[in-house]
Amino acid sequence: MTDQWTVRRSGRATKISSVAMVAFGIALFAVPFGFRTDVVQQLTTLCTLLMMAVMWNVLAGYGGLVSVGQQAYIGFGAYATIFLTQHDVTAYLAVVLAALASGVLAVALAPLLLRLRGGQFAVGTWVVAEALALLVALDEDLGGGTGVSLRGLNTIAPDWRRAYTYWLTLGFTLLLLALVFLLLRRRSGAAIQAIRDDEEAAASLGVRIMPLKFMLFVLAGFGCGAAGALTLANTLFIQPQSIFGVQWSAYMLFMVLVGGIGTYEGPILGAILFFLLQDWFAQYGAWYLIGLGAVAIAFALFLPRGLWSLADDRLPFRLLPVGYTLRPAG
Amino acid sequence: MNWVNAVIQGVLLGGLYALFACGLSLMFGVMRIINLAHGDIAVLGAFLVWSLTVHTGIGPFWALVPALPIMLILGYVLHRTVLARSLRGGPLTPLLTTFGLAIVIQNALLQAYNPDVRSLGGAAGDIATGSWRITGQISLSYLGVLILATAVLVLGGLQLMLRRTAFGREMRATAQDADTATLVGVPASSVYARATAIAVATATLAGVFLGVRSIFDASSGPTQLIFAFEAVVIGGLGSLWGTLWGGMVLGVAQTIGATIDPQYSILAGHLVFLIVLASPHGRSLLGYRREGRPA
Amino acid sequence: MTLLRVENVEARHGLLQAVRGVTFGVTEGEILALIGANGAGKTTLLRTVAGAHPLSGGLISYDGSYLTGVPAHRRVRRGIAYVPEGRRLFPEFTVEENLLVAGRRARSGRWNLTTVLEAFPALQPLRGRLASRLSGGQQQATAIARALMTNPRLLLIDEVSLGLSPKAVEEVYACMTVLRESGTTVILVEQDLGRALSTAGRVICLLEGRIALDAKTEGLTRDEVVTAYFGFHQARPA
Amino acid sequence: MTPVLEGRGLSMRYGDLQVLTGVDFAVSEGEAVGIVGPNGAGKTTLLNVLAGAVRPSAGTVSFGGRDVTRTRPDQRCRMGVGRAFQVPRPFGGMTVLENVVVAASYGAGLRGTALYTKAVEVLDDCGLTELANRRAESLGLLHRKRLELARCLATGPRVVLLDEIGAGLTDAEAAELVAAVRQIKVGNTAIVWIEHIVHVLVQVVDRLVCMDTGRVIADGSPGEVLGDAVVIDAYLGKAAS
Amino acid sequence: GGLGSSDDNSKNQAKSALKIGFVSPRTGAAAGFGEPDAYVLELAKKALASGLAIGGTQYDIQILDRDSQSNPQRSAQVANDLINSDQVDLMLTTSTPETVNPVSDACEAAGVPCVSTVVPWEAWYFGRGAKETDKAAYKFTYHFCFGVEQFHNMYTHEWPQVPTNKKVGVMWPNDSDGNAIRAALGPLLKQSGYTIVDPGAYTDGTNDFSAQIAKFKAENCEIFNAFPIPPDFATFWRQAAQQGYVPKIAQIAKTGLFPSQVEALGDIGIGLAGGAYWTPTYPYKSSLTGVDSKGLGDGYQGTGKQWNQQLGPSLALFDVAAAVLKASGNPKDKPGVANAMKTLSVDTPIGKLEWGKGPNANVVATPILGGQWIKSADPKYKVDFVLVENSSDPNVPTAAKLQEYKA
Ligand SMILES: Nc1ncnc2c1ncn2[C@@H]1O[C@H](COP(=O)(O)OP(=O)(O)OP(=O)(O)O)[C@@H](O)[C@H]1O
Ligand SMILES: Nc1ncnc2c1ncn2[C@@H]1O[C@H](COP(=O)(O)OP(=O)(O)OP(=O)(O)O)[C@@H](O)[C@H]1O
Ligand SMILES: [Mg+2]
Ligand SMILES: [Mg+2]
Repeated sequence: MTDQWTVRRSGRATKISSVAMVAFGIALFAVPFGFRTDVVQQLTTLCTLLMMAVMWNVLAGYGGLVSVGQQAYIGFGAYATIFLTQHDVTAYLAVVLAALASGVLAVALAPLLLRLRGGQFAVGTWVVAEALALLVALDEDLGGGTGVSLRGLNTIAPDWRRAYTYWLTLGFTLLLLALVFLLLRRRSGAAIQAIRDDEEAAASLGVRIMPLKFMLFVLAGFGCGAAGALTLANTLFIQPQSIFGVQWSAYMLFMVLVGGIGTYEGPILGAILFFLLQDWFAQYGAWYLIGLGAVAIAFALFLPRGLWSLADDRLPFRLLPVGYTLRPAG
Repeated sequence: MNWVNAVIQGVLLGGLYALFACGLSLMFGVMRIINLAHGDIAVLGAFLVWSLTVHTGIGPFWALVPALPIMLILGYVLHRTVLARSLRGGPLTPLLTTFGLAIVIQNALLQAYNPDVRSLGGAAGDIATGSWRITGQISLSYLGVLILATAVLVLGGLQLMLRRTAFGREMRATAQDADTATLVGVPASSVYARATAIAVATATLAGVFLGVRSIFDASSGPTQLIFAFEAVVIGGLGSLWGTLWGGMVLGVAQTIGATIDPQYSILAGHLVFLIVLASPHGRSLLGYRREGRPA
Repeated sequence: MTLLRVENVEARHGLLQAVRGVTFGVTEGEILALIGANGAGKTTLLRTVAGAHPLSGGLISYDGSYLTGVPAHRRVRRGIAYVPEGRRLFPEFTVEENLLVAGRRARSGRWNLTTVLEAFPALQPLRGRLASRLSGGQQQATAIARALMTNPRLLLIDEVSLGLSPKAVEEVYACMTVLRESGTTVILVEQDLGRALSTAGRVICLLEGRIALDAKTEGLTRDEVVTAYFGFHQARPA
Repeated sequence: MTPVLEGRGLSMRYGDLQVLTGVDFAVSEGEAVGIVGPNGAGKTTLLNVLAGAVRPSAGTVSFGGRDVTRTRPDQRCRMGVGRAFQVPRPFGGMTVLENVVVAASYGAGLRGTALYTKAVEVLDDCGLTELANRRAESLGLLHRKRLELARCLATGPRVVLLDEIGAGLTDAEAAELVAAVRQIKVGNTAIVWIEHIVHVLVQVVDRLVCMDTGRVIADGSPGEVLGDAVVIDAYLGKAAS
Repeated sequence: GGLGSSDDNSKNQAKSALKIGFVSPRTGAAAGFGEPDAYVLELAKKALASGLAIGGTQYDIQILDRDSQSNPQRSAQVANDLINSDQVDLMLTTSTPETVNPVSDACEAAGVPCVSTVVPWEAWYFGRGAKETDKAAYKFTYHFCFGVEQFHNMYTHEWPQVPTNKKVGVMWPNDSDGNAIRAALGPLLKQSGYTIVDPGAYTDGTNDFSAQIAKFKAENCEIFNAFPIPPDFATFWRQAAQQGYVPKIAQIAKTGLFPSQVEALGDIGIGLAGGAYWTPTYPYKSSLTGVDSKGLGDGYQGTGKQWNQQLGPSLALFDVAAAVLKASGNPKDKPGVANAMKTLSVDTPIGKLEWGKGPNANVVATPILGGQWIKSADPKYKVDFVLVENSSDPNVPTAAKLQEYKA
């Protein structure tokens, strides 16, 4: 009986689709050679949004940790970049180091925040972000409440600067996507979802809860830190109130829920949709924002599982081999 | 003397936070909806009252008499049309709905009222600027006392309603398990809708006091939101009395922080919040009722 | 008099059809046992009657009128009470609050806090305890008691004796007899065939969403039931 | 025979409610022990203490001779204590198979082919093969109970703690279950099984323990215990007499 | 397109079309500043409808108007989009560092000329990283606005109009304006013989100011000076009234710029003293549109709203734009346009702006005059702003003397 069945992780279609996605990701590196700078710049913006969405999804969608405070890492990553460049680190190296530093910040905050649950966690993370913003604003060297510009990129020719920033952003995005994929593909993937569904039951099956949550939390800190540092590299000016602003969390929430929470592909779709909405309609000022709000409400009401559910329910196979299925052997 | 004054002003400020947090506490603590639109609803209420005062010439507190029922109905309808449906989508869907609602309200107000700042303080007359002078250094403002008293009344009343009345029990039952509530005869969606109506009405109250105390424009909604959330969490989810205390703890922390150095005011509030969360005692004291799943 | 009539009822979970064209009636004062294998559709059927699950076909009439479109809480007020599978108590309520919340909009009748606690003496000392802290059997007893608080004319109980100790099972079935005497109609899902057959006047067996057997318990042999259960004849296991 | 899992002088109190009072309990390798007792007697609590879900107010728990009183439940699981909850707690968002995979990969530490073989085997043992690719939240109660058992077995336990996994089963289904549990025993795994359906229980267990109000009131061969007047009075009621 | 070939783009474009980007806050916290922009844009568009003749070529002018949402990241993004997608030839931006600084940074980095205003020039110049010693820190970005000097000048001429004990209680927040003012204005005022009572920087959004009020009362500060955001000032001022702090001069900046902000305060708003960078009484004309200040104010009031100070600088931006494009000779040559800025001289409603003479190569420091809010004589409006001090620009007439503030 038992040898009639086997566990499969990927079918042929899944393999083809994942290879295609990897190829596409790598092909994106060539964009600056073939397209105008505005495309490069926009893709950079899109990638930073995408990183944020993917990271928020890792936390909330897979880990059940609904954070309203990921802007803490975005801001920290950006300010760490400023701090490092002020200490004569080259800007792009500073971006990488700042992302790592954000990961370290997450390590430091984890003991406090990971003990909280549900609403407490959400508000707790938010307050941490606000407190960080206030602390940064107290530091005159970092520009205080005034904000500060990233100097040091101006020496590079504008087109090349954009290309470098783009490559770095794309590199980080692919890295994060790969990390999340590995996390889901390896046994931790199932365990993470188990924890989200029922922590105590997961523990009773031998799953170590804390290390896994810790891993998610640190990964998300690292990813958001990178997104923040790259946002700075892309926009060159930051100010504590906005880079630590809660609107980032709102945007992440929007992208993830509209795309499809708890799925690998959903946040990517959500980020693209958000980016396009912004790109096409933002010039309409208040009307654009009203429209954005209406889109959010419409999704909540009519497509609560997000955009990806439309595709997911229709596709006969998975795009990515992260699940397990029982199939007849042979 | 400064310290005494700081504490007194902090308590009064806490009243405002508590009042602001009241509707949030009801929805967040009891119904488990994180309402990101709370601040904007408050501002919407303030605009409504402002319009009434301008067009009829009555004071803002009198304008509440027609405004509160309007907002109650609005809350009821809001739930029936939007929130009820999004509650079915899972725990996070209401978050998306209220986020959408927040920016819709904020920008619709911007379109309707343009970006000018408004205030209800002028129309409120003496209440906005008068005070009892206790000593040269200490004074109790009419407004602060009025806000605090309202907060105590509203939060206390709602707390009693929740804990002591059958409707309150139904509300808590619905919050725990809406499907099962209907199976024991509780009209869950209308219970929710009424709770939302109350939350929206208290938000209006808070918005009006905010408008009397300072000024507001379409974008003022979110600024006080975090303090309200902090008050709810410090006080323990699900307890409205707790929210009142939470508001005061926050208010006093801020004024004492400001007395040490003005730049520590808000920071001090945040730190006290984090300390309360971090201390094992604080967490178990305040959070166990709702969040801990008994083994 | 027929209290409940189920006509060609269909119910589905997504693509899966769990109840397929079920028709039967229940007369007032009757005790009906609903049996069937795992996944036969018993729970789904009860939930459909209670209004907790949407009907995808057919009609349900109760006390002379159709229930189509009547929400669950109205059905409760009209006398249909449901004890859900898995108890579904309000975890943050005490036992007493669990009972009271059900009693609030109840029809009037013999059941109130006092009489219910008399019928379930085991609950008396637990009145002030949070439902989430109850043992499994205590929860089951509370769930049944809670349904009684609504003074039902038609009581639907899913998995009656699940988790109850033998003594408690006695008590519950004793209570069932009291209910019948007071004219309450009961539909119960019970896996303990012996119990089901001895208490109920009639038994309906579901097989993959269809009725495989609908008979009076009098004179029904165990073999007949078992056949209906599996859709083929199977020797009673040792 | 040396006990695999042993609790000594276990007491448990919640506030001023004494739920367990000085309970001694042990189970040896390959032994099957049944626990019965009235509702609220403290059976599940005893299991919680043994599995590490709660820490006892007094007393010690040892596993394979090691003191594990302060060991977390996940550690105990990896050491070999498997546990099935009375009220099933499936991971609703995952498929049945994935539920089992979590247990086999973390609880038993299996990887690759060994993991898959184990999962397939356990699903088959528990009759869940057909449902393997269904989301667990769509299962009915009894299938959930089976999943509970399947997950527990997939952790490759040396002792299993089963809480009313047979409740609500029809006779035929119960017979299957009995066969399955006997199968566990063959592998020399110790079994602790709480069940109110005594006639099913006695088909498997070597020893029966009856608890009441937090104490063990009888302990011995099934025949002895079920014939004990105290047990009949406290637990079985007149049905047995 | 692609790397290293960006020059093609400008070549591909129709030679005769010029694009001007305009970024200002229309939504969000600073939306009040952006309010009159729609009107000003109309004026500018009308004036530019027939295009500009530059160096013998007739250019069509297209103005691309974008909302910054009062948010730096959004500002940078729209600026970058304007630069890269729309390929603007010149960027204009106004109102608050949140909008102006990131737009300027984006332009500087991309090599697009940019003109900005309504950010105190120190916050713009130093806030973006220039050192004290830099005299020409930026190549492509230029600015005109008042600075600390102008405040100092105005205050020291205006305050003596009312006799006081020369003790100034200050509320300078921890934000761009507050920090710039604390660093520069404080010492200057001290040199001029004023005692500064500074309780310390506070955070924007603070809800209780009793600590500061207590201090001002204790020190008997007869002059009060603040650079707060409007809601903070409203909170403070009501609390001050409640707690009985009534200075003789209440000198506010940053808030109280617009009539609505003063109106909202009710009675306690009457008598507040504020600064002005433009009023309809300025005796200057826009060189691009030919509209004079009075015409500008009246025209705007014709749309139903009371005039406000933003009108002047916003229109001035377009004057500068037209002038610099003409002066460059080749408006498509971005470094050339930026070069032309260095020596540009242009008439605007706020006066003649001359680069190259100011505090540094990038900045023209414009005057700020003192005024006071009084009850309006015009029944259409509640409050009115009259000039009481004009030492920075004596061409502008004053209408009254500073009155003591009365509760
Ligand atoms: N939420 C759900 N989603 C999808 N399928 C479901 C869901 N609930 C039940 N089902 C399926 O519907 C069918 C009928 O289930 P139902 O629970 O009604 O059976 P039952 O007779 O009560 O079974 P049990 O004895 O296990 O309680 C089963 O195949 C079950 O797996
Ligand atoms: N977390 C808790 N807090 C307070 N009391 C509790 C808690 N958990 C269990 N109890 C009480 O402890 C007693 C024993 O519960 P337990 O679940 O162990 O009983 P049981 O023997 O498993 O009963 P059943 O056969 O009904 O499942 C019960 O009276 C229960 O109410
Ligand atoms: Mg069932
Ligand atoms: Mg139990």
